[in-house]
Amino acid sequence: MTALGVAAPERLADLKRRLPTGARLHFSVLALVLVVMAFLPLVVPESALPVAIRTLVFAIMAVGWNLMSGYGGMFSFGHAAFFGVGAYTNAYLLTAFGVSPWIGMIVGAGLSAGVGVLIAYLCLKYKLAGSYFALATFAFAQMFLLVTLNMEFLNKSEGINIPLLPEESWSMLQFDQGSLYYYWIPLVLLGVAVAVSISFVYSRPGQFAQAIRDDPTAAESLGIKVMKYRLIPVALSCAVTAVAGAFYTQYYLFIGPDQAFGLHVSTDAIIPAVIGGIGTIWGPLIGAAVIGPLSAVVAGFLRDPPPFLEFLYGTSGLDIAIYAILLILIVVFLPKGIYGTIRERRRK
Amino acid sequence: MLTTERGRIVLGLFAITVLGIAAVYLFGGKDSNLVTQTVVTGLLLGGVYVLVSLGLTLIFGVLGIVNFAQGAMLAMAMYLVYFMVSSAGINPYLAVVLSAPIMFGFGWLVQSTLMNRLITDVGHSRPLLVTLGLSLLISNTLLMIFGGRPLNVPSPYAGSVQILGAIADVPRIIAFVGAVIVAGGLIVILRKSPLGLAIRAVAANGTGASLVGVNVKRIYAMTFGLGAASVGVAGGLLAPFTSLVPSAGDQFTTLAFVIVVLGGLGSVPGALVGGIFIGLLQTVGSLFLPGSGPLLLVFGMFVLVLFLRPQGLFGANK
Amino acid sequence: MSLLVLDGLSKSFGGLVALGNVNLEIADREYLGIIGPNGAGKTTLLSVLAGQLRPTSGKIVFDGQDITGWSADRVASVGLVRTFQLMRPFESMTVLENVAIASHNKIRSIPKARDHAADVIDRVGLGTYKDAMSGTLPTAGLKRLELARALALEPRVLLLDEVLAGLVPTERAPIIDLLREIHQDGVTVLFVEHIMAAVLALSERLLVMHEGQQLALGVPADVIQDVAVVDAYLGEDY
Amino acid sequence: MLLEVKNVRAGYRKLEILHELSLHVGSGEIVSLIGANGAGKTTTLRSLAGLIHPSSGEILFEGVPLQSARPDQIVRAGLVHVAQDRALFGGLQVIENLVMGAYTQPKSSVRASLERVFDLFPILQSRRTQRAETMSGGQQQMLAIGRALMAQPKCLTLDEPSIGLAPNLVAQVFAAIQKIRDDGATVLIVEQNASQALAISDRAYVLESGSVVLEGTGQELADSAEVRKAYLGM
Amino acid sequence: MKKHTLVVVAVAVALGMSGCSGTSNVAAGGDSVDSVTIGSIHPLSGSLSGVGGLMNAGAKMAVADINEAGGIESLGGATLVLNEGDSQGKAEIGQSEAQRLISEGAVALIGTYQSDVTQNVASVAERAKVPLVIDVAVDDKILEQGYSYSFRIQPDATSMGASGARSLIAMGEATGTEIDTVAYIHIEGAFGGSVFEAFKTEAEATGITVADEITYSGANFSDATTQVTQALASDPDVIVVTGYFPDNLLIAEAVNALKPDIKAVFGIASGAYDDNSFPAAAGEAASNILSANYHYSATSDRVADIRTRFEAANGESMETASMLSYQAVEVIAAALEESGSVDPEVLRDAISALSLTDPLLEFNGPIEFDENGQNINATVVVMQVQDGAVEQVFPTEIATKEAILPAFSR
Repeated sequence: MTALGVAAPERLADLKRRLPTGARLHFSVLALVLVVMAFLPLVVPESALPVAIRTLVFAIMAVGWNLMSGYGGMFSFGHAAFFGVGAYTNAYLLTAFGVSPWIGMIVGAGLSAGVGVLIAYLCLKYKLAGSYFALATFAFAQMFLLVTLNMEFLNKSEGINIPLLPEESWSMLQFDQGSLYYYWIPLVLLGVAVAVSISFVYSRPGQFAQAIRDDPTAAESLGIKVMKYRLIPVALSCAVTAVAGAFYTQYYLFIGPDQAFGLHVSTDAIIPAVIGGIGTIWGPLIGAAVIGPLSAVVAGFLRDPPPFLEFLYGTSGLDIAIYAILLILIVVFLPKGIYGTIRERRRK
Repeated sequence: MLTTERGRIVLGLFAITVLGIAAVYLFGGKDSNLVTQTVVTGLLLGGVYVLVSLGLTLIFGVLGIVNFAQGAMLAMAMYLVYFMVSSAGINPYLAVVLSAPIMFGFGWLVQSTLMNRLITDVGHSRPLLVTLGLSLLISNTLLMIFGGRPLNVPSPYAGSVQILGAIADVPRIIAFVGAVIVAGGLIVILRKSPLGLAIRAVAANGTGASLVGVNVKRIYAMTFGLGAASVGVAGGLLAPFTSLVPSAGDQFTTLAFVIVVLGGLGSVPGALVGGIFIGLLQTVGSLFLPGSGPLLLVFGMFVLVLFLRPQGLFGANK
Repeated sequence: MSLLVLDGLSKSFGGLVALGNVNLEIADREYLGIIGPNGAGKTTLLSVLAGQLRPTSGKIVFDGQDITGWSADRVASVGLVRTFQLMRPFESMTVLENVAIASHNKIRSIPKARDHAADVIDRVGLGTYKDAMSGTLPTAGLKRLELARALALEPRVLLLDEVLAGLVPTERAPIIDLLREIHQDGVTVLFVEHIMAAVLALSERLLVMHEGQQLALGVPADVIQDVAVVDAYLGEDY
Repeated sequence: MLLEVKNVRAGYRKLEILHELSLHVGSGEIVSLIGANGAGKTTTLRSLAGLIHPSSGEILFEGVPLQSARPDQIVRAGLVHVAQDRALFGGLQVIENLVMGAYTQPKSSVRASLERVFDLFPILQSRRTQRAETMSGGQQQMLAIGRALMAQPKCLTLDEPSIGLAPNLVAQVFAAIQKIRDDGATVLIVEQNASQALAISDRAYVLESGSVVLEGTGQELADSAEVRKAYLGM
Repeated sequence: MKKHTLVVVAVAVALGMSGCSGTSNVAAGGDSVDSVTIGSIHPLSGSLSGVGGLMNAGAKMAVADINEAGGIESLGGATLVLNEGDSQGKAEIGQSEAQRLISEGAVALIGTYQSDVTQNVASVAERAKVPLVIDVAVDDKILEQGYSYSFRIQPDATSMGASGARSLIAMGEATGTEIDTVAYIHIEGAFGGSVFEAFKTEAEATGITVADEITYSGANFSDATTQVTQALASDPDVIVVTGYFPDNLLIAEAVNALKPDIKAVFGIASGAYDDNSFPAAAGEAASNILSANYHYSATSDRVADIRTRFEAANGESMETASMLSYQAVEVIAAALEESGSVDPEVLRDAISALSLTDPLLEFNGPIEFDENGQNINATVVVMQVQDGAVEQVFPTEIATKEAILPAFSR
């Protein structure tokens, strides 16, 4: 064996104390954010709640997407596939067998991870990278959409309705309209998703995955099994995204092919992450917090414009056009996303 | 050697297509007039796809931009033609000639003000998101100006003719011919003109091009402009047989990507062959598969091509 | 006995022969220098040995085991580890994390891997840069990082690709000392290098390559006098 | 002085490779830069070509500062670079590569320039419709030089023109370089093949670790023990 | 002018029932409030923004008309306020808009055009106990959930398919046109599928053969020649079509190009064939095409007045969908008037008990809802494009022109 020295015990203890600072800091921030966010519904108007919930769903998806595309370096343009698998698994198990959505969520996550690993394995095996990888994942999402349209047991284009229950039920994840549980549950799910991200990023497989993202050749030369550690973040990513899909179904009580597998689902996962900062823990959250309410805020502003902008009232499409302009500007002028750019500035 | 490989591919694809159609005639259990009509329809639909894909293959092939605004730009061109026809009463095919330079200017502007800022980026997520934003912006601006009610551009040459016992719509034939002309025009521009040579040089080796004195970003802007101008022609030729709504182009965006990857990035002949092939595949497929079945066939083939020949039929071997 | 045996190793890309029939036996704890002009096939040789490239023909036997065609990660984990001429740090990571990646190969626990990595970093003299982002290191630092990552795998054979290139002489000396130490600790080294002073100082045997072929092999001082070598290097008229 | 490099610092991102490098090239000279791998030879030429921008220092070409100019502007100024990887347009024909070389030149001059290049490298004429990527290394090098000549350079910079070439081709290339100078251009050449380079050079610089350590006429350096040492360590 | 009569059919507008709801902030009967908010949700942007905009304008006009006529008398002349929501054509946006509108005080909702969006909005309405009056959304399933707060004015897919079949048969008999075989082209999915199934059941019961069923994907449809040719291969007497505007247009154009020997093209629940922009858009291809669909009453003076004013105000022709939105507001206004309450639950009961005569559409009778919330008198009429205009041709009592059948003489 080599003559590399073995660490002295006291140094080891010292390092142990120092080591998880990054992770520990992130966990503390997460706890703080969750606590603050938990009280948010008490200060915002009730009408903002649906927007807040949709934003939380975006955030979970973006955190999921970020695991694969940010930390894993594989740009997925078809995360709708994994969202949809989660959504449909939950809907189908519930309506066909009366399975609790909580179990449906877990089964969906598992299934989605499996599907994701298979797709990513094929793409990597055939050495697709960059735009080609993105287009291949996109094509798979489209194929899922088309297959669902032709699946009798998934109700084809009609989609699946989650039956309304006579009363609230924790086990069936159904509450009254406007119940704050519909806010707190995705908040907790988001918390779990971020916690998974943090743990993964600082774990051995997570470190390997990031090394591979930075330089696969160098990583391989250091003994890392490249395929294996590429597929781990893919699996996690798909599972997290599927959870968002399952919750979506429960909250909206409906899932159809377009809601599950449409192109906009994939972009809903990507845009917050890119806006916030790819490959960072907090980027997807910040991006979702900006993008989620943006279109609602712009629309609200135009519904009740200040006098000098009165002429804009009722112009349909204007709210989305403004949203589009903001999106373009953020992407063009904040190359690393909001959080990524701030972090970079701070480092300098 | 590559030329012969390309030749083999064209020949192979042609043989597969002919054999496939022959098989449908012989064993498809369909009326032969129906099959003939389907093939003619498929060819004409292929012409439409070619038109939509030509601009994209330039933009994707040379600039590497996954342009998700392709459909929206198509709609923009259609409305441009609509506007000229309805306000000035000019012949729509004359309007096409006018819309092309306007779209060129638009494309040039997009590339030089937005995209050129992103070109140094290693990732491709940002150009993609910008085009996504652009697509939203264009279609909602169209909505604000023209409203969402379907509009139409009357073709001065409405009617149909018989081809081999099949009926073909005249505006669609014009579009098909237009597709071949635009493809031919692009090939001539790329092969014979100094600009085309510079575009190909930039695509082949950007550093090399800058070392012979090419302002690469300017060529990028010209390329996006040229791509947009092709879209301009496409929109104009499609307008007479399309109901104009702001989202009219959206259904073509994904198919255009399939065609461009199938044909090979940046390959105009590839887009030509790929577009016609997909048009045939879809229409002949619809004889046997209901609803979205043919589309599933198309995407299935797309994934196979990505896996087995990612450089596309006409792409150079890397 | 020979630790590493290269038996008729060849590699061609398309029609181009990058490596033509290399036969070599490397003893345990040997220090083998490899020189040759650009394009001689030195880096290709290392890549083939490290499993990054599959040889067109021939065999690689390491410690009695045929490892021909093994994947790079497998080769690395049995102890045949390379460095890269153009440094390839994991840029989003700190120096410590970079090295810990390698330590993790044998050590699952994160704190233990980091301890191990920290020791290696100290050993290569990068201690003060431990928490710096690897992308911000100067060339000399990157070279040491490259070395540290390889060492953290506790290799039996180190395949070094121009670790000294791009360094000023004052930066070279400590690294040469380090390399000598590593060798003395029992690591077999294949040393591709242009800096002749270092090659001569460290190598026990010297292999000269030219156009994918073995041009000369032997004691450094003898090899260097070989006219063919001088021609290959400096051109015929020198 | 045609070209002056004054105290240039340059490199890649945070890696500084050139430390206060200074050199000059007079009109009509062949000047070579020699030195070990990593000494900064290529970085010097890339800075001159505008592919990287110095963080400090000045590059004056005919007295005009070029350190922050774009590559295409530098070509228009008359300083043309042949990169080590040749940066050819692989999928394009030989003739197309050459015509692109004259991108900055008036159309009327293309025919004459082509004749001059074909005169220098007759092989290019017989291969005019061949795709550049399918040619041998030596032919590619000739094409790269030929393409650069199409831009009518006042000063040509060549990065390792002999790399990967068989000895007889090396000789051809160096003969061509001499001919180019005789036709009136100035040449700055980076070479590892020191003896060949020094043999045709009027002057040469030895680079080590990003600065000039030796300067002299080609003959002086060819005879220098220090150069020998820098390369072979003896 | 608001001069329609209200007839209370069911008297079980339970004061007691509203008493059950402890949260009710309003006592039944003669509340005095200044204004009552109705929430409207339509696709104002996205691919359906055209029709969505018209519907929104229709609802706005209804509110303005009612206010001008003195508001809700039983609420002390309270005015109506329309709070507009944009679903963007997306189900989840529709849902959050519904929640927003309710939280901003809407006592009832109208909308939404698309079945999937309506589905989501209906579940919000049900849970928030706020009535939803569906103006347009065809899917049977929406009202099959056992929801008690959703009401639909237009006929559902199944009844449209069935009455479409009956109308076709009756028209054939009336004109002496032999119709034995039909081929059916419809859009893939629930809408096309359920209309087709209902048609087929009804048609085959009377001995008509449905020789071929051809489906296409709405997501990617830019040439209908193959589908039409395929339909013609079974040598049908009539081609029946169900789908959206652009697809219908393509099919009409393909038929026109092929000039086949068929007796008619007959749309059922077609997005284009009874739209007033269709004759201009399709030109020659539109000529004599038949369409069985719910339709604004072309024989009513009140409707004619509304349409004239609408066109003057909006510069666009008021289509049936827009008229349905107008009608939906009227339904809510009538229920407000009847109940004299702004309590949504009371309002729901009032809607459920409503019988609104003089509907704006050609229906079989007053607007009355069954236990599922479906308007029992909703039905289709048959229209035909004649001389560049959409005319009502069947049943004969509401016909503005006589039907031309066979429609083509080839």
